[in-house]
Amino acid sequence: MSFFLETLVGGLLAGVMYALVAIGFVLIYKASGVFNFAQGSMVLCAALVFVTFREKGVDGPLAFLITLAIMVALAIAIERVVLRPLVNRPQITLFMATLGLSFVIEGMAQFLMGASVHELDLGILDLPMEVGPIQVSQFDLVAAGAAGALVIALSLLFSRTRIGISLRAIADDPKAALSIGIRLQSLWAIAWAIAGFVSLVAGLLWGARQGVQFSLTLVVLKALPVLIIGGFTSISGAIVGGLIVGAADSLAEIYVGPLLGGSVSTWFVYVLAVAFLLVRPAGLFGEHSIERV
Amino acid sequence: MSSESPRLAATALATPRLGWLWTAALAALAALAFVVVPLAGSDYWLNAILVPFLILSLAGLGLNLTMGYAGQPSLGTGAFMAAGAYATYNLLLRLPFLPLPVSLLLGGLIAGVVGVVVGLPSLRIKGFYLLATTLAAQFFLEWLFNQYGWFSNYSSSSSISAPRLEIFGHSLSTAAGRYLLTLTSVALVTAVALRLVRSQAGRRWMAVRDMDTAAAVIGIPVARAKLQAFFVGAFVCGIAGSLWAFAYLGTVDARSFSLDRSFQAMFIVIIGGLGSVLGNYIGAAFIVLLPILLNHLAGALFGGAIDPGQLENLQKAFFGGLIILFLIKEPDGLAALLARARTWLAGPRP
Amino acid sequence: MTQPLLQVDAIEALYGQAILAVRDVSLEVRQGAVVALLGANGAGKTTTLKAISNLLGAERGSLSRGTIRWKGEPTARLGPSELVRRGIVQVLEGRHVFPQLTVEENLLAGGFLRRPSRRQIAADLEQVYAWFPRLKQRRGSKAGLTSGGEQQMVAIGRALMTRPTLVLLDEPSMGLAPIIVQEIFEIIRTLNREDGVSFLIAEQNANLALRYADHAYILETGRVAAAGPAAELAAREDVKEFYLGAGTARH
Amino acid sequence: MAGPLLQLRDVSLAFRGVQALTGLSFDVAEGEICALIGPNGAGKSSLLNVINGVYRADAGEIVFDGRRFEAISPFKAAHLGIGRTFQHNALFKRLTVLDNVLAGLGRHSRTTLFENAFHIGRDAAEERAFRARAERIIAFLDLTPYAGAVVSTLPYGTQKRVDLARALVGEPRLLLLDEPMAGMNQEEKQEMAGFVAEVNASFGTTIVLIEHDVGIVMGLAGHVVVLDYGRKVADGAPEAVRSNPDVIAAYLGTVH
Amino acid sequence: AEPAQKQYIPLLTYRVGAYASSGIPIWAGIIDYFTYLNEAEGGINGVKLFWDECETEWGVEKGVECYERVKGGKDGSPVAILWPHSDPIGKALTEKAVADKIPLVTLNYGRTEAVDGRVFPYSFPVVLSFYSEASTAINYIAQAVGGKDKLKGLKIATVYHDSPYGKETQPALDLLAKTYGFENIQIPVPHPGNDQTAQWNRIRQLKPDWVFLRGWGVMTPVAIKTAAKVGFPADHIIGGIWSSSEEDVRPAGAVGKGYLAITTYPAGTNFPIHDKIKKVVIDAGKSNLQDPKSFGSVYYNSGIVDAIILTEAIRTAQAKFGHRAINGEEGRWGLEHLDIDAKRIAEIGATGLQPTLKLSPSDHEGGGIARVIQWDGETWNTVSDWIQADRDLLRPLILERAAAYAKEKGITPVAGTN
Ligand SMILES: Nc1ncnc2c1ncn2[C@@H]1O[C@H](COP(=O)(O)OP(=O)(O)OP(=O)(O)O)[C@@H](O)[C@H]1O
Ligand SMILES: Nc1ncnc2c1ncn2[C@@H]1O[C@H](COP(=O)(O)OP(=O)(O)OP(=O)(O)O)[C@@H](O)[C@H]1O
Ligand SMILES: CC(C)C[C@H](N)C(=O)O
Ligand SMILES: [Mg+2]
Ligand SMILES: [Mg+2]
Repeated sequence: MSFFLETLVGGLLAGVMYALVAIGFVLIYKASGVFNFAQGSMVLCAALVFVTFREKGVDGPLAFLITLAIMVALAIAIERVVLRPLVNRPQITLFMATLGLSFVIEGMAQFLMGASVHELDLGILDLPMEVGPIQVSQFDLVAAGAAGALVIALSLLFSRTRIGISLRAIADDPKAALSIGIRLQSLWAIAWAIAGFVSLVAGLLWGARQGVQFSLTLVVLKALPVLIIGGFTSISGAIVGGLIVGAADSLAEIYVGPLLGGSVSTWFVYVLAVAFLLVRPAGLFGEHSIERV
Repeated sequence: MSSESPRLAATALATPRLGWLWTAALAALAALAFVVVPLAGSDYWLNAILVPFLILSLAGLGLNLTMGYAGQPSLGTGAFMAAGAYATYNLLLRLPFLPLPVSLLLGGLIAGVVGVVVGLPSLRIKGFYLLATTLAAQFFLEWLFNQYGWFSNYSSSSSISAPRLEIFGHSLSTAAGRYLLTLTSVALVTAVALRLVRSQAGRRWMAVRDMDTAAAVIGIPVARAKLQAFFVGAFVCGIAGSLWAFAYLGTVDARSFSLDRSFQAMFIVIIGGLGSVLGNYIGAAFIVLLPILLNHLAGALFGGAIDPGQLENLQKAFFGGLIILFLIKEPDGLAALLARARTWLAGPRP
Repeated sequence: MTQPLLQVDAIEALYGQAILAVRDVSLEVRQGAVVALLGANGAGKTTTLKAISNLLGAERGSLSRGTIRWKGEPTARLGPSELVRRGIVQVLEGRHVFPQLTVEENLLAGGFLRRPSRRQIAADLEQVYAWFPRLKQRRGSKAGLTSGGEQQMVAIGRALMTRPTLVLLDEPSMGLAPIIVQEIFEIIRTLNREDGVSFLIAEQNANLALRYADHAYILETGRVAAAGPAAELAAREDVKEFYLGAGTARH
Repeated sequence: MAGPLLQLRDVSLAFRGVQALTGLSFDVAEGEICALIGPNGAGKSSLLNVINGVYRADAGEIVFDGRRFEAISPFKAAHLGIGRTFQHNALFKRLTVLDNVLAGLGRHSRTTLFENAFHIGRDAAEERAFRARAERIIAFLDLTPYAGAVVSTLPYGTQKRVDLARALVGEPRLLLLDEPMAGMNQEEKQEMAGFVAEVNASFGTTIVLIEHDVGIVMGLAGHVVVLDYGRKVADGAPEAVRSNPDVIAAYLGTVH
Repeated sequence: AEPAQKQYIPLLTYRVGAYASSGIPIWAGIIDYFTYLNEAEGGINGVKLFWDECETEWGVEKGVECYERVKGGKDGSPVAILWPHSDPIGKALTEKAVADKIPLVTLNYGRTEAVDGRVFPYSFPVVLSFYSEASTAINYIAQAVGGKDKLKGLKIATVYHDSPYGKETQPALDLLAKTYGFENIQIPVPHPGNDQTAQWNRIRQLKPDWVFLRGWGVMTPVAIKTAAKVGFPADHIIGGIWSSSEEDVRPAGAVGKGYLAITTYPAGTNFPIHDKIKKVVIDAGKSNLQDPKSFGSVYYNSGIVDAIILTEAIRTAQAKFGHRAINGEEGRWGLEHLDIDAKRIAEIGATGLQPTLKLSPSDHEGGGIARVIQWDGETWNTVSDWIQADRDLLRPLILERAAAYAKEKGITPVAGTN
């Protein structure tokens, strides 16, 4: 039993890590209706920049700020070069554009900062602490805390603030948004800047877990089902989805995998996600598309 | 608004004068592709460039039917290709008496059935969520074929290796042979596809794509249309997959049909043009040939000057940039170039 | 005499480099005027309005000739939102609400531009609700789900939330019950009389439009076919013939 | 006049909070033009949506051509011969006028995917027949010059006519028109009204019409039903309805 | 045309993509050794080497494209030997290579059954096939616990990359488990392996005595970290040959201390050959190395070993066919008669860096021996002498699978060249 519990908890904690990445997606999707596949590359980019400065001897907080600045600059550039010319285009086109974007970011990041792997030590212990029957590490708690904070902050942003409402308006109907003078450009830049910040946080935590290297970009593959289950447009959905995915993934790996004689976690959570969709076509908390005639 | 409005000229079907121009062009193209190329083309060109180019165009076509015409986005292309490849492989292996074309066809059909199953959620799920469900299929099938030895006849590397290709005794294992096999299949499928999208079925798909509520209201069987689209799309992808395995790589394991392949197809479709048959070829040219071209160019220009690794990174970034550029410049895909060329050929407008 | 608020001279507008939607349109709107823009389907009314508010770009359209001046200054280089900040707001043709936002959020979105205080914005909101009581009832529901007319009201209300100097209305009466239509035109009149807001109204219901407008332009296939004081135009036979539906001018 | 083709019995429909229709009952006789008027948000479109199954009524039943339904699917409705146009163009944006109209023949198609793919069997014949029918309708609505145009590039009013063509080509027995004349000037409205009348006269199609221009309605309809807040406030001959004080108060306003 | 006097050597590289970090030092080692030969010894018997690169990103399709691009040779100089440098590419090329008569040398990876050269005339999984890798790992454990008899009853878990590469050791381990009576647990990690919570929780539950870690790319460091997280001791994890580089442990940080791994090319710069390369190549600024730190790293040294084997094979072939550029067929002969004995290794200056290697038409693997190294948080230290795999035990298994392949493909095993 307690083993089941451990597996469950382990999974939930892993799920938090995925939620961190998923939040970035939701943010952009909510703000501009763009399904931003470059999220993964942004995570890599942020982490790379950070370690590069660390290795140059810059101390943590400063490196963090510099990286943040760079991510913001990147956000502004993306808005200018990619989003602005593509305003009012079909979602799928923007999706593809972000894929192209990921090539650019990955290419440039590695061009400038090299392809070698880096250790990233945040000075947070990742060793087991026995809490009752289960084990968590300080690191897990930090990750959970970070995710929680982000979720709360962003939910408030979108539901309460003017920026939030305007962003949702843009995502709904850019043309109408223009017609009443909403400043797409600056708002988009802001949204992407925030996304840059989120990817920085995710990048640091993931980087500390697995080292800063190219495969950071691959974390998106686990972030997707999180997104589907939670709903593309729901910040809090990201965290719930994350927990579900994390738990399901671990449990399946332990209890289903052996039955099928292999590792199932590449697909299991996706199939689970489809199951969720069949019940709730827009995820648990996502907005349903509106089609009135 | 009068009848000789520019817009009409733009969308009007090819004028007679253009008619024979096209047929002539097509005939020339066919002659070139079927006769000149196999004779003149080097192994490298046939094996490493033309064959994959053609096959991926086909995969693009498959996706385009489902996504561009019926509006059902899918990232399952890789999975459908895999289904086709493994199906054909096992047919050839377990029913050796079947001639290659038949096995190919059956392989396609099986892939089509898989497509229908994968498409079922589309009756309830829309847009990006649907995209996500097709991902499930992508990962599941990739895992399935990799996991269970039966599919690959328990080969040690759990990868399938093509039995020797021959049609009615003629071996196709030469570069030219494989090229011709591919070209023929592609040509046939394209012809059917062209026919299909102009038919009532194609119209049904496009209606569902543009507004499925309205489609239902005017009596179009929306569910059936969607599933048909998935079937046909997956069928075409399946054929592409078999060719990929047998005419191109000669041996594949499931990872040759990974998500990247699905994305590649998606690029081909978007860059080439949603809802355009010919667009897929241009798209594929862009996606398949351009990187190779870049690579040769870069090698020629900066070879030695810049560290090769760095050069690779630059190419990658540059390629990504080009993709974005084309998405911006050609909203309706490179196929629009064709349309423009056509109107241009049709002579200046009043 | 003072220079007009808005001057459009000899503009030509294209869609997608090829489709000529407006061939040659010149018009002007003076401070405090209500100007009607009449014309059959496809005459170019919407295109003209979009050209004025610089929204053509969003539809791959472009201004290929002519200039547009706002208070004497060419607007060519100003972004849509800049124009709104300077006082030109357009109510788009058809249904262009933010479907996922509630009716109230839709209206608020219009208000943010000027960075108003909470109290201010609340006041404006109440004003709009006073004009369209129906919206107050539906304030909490997603705009995308409301009825055609309700959406039209949302769109207009949202535009007024920007506190404009000139409102470009594209077929305000479309899909509205006669009683609402009258109300809207009354609202227009009040805004015009009391707050000195100017209006440029593309309208199919010529009778109504001419009744409320001081001045009017009639477009035909992208050209100004007739122009003049509303009353004069209303009196002209040919106009009666084609736009007022001779016999049926019952109102 | 023949017996009712369509009967509504205590049809009710509610959406979270909003009561769109409450206990609505009325008949539409075979071959008549029945106008549906009422303030915005009265429930007119919702009613059409219930009749052809886009919405599912919470209560009540619909009797069409003697068959009773609690609910019906749009697809089924279409196949029973209920045609429909939409208040906000729901055309197939990226298709040409001709293709839109051809799509309208969807429910008459008998060919299989296979026949379509290889242009064999009934395919050729059907294609020819459909084309002829479509072109007839297109000509009938003076759309011929636009036949090849992509609908999204047509002006609003013209799109409305295409919508009508798409509905007509299926030769429905009952035609539901949701504000077909919105956004047209008097002349165009007259023209459209002409079409509607002619359809009704020459094909004997029964028509339920939503329209806000009372002038048009009075000229066109033989039977007017007035809704307000989902309730029926009047039902009868045009003149009677027009002079009905409730209607004036709720809908027409004073100037008329 | 008379045969070229320069030897063309195409390099299929992966300098970008997920595995670039392990690739880059490999090419550096290879190219530096080539440069050294050209500079210091005028090539091989006066035949200078020249090479160019083709990027594969470790992926099959690009690999095949590159193969087709280079297989024809260059400037009239044929391809004597080709390195796929990727397990999947190697497998994809197996048959093409036979058709084109180009030997594929896969150092420490590739199809195990290709050890039987009579069925796979053009595939050479040299030094340490995956089976031998598994066997040496077990044998090291045996040493550690004090003898093969002590293996009985031990729990040994193999945590493997869930790919053909990862699965390939399973039959071998089954056999070894049967023979020595240890419990064989198999735990797959799906690609890419950047979250292994579930897998290591499983380890925690099963409490194996040893873990044999067959990772690739990011999987290894994550495994080491997660192991620490569930409290499994690093010094009871034995990394496979592709989990034995600095790139594999450094990201894991402090918790990697004590981690063991198998290698056939220990890290270090204290081999004579390194001095020579340093003098002739690095100090002359001709090195292909990007960051000097990797000089003498595991992958850099693997590059040197790769290069030594290739050049020695060409040398052997030249001895028979003359001092000129060698073609594929001759290259194969060279390989099948390759004999790098201790004396020769000493001449090269690679004593301790590389085991002796003797190939034959029926044995395309040769050595089958490896050493175990241990990470002390800073560098690798060699903690064992060369350990021999139980090749005779595994050989029948290999022949059996080779035969099966021959049957499916209708190949009649040929005695090979002599
Ligand atoms: N997005 C577009 N792309 C291409 N052509 C367009 C587009 N929008 C409008 N047009 C064309 O431009 C011309 C003018 O259209 P516009 O909408 O300005 O006329 P309108 O007077 O507003 O008509 P309506 O009264 O129906 O709204 C029409 O011929 C129309 O077909
Ligand atoms: N799908 C829906 N979800 C929620 N509310 C809806 C939905 N459809 C309609 N309503 C509400 O039901 C009421 C009736 O809507 P309906 O569209 O039928 O009005 P209408 O009579 O057509 O008005 P109009 O003349 O403006 O088109 C409106 O208040 C509308 O907000
Ligand atoms: C089997 C693989 C992990 C070996 C690796 N691709 C290499 O050759 O560099
Ligand atoms: Mg208009
Ligand atoms: Mg309505």
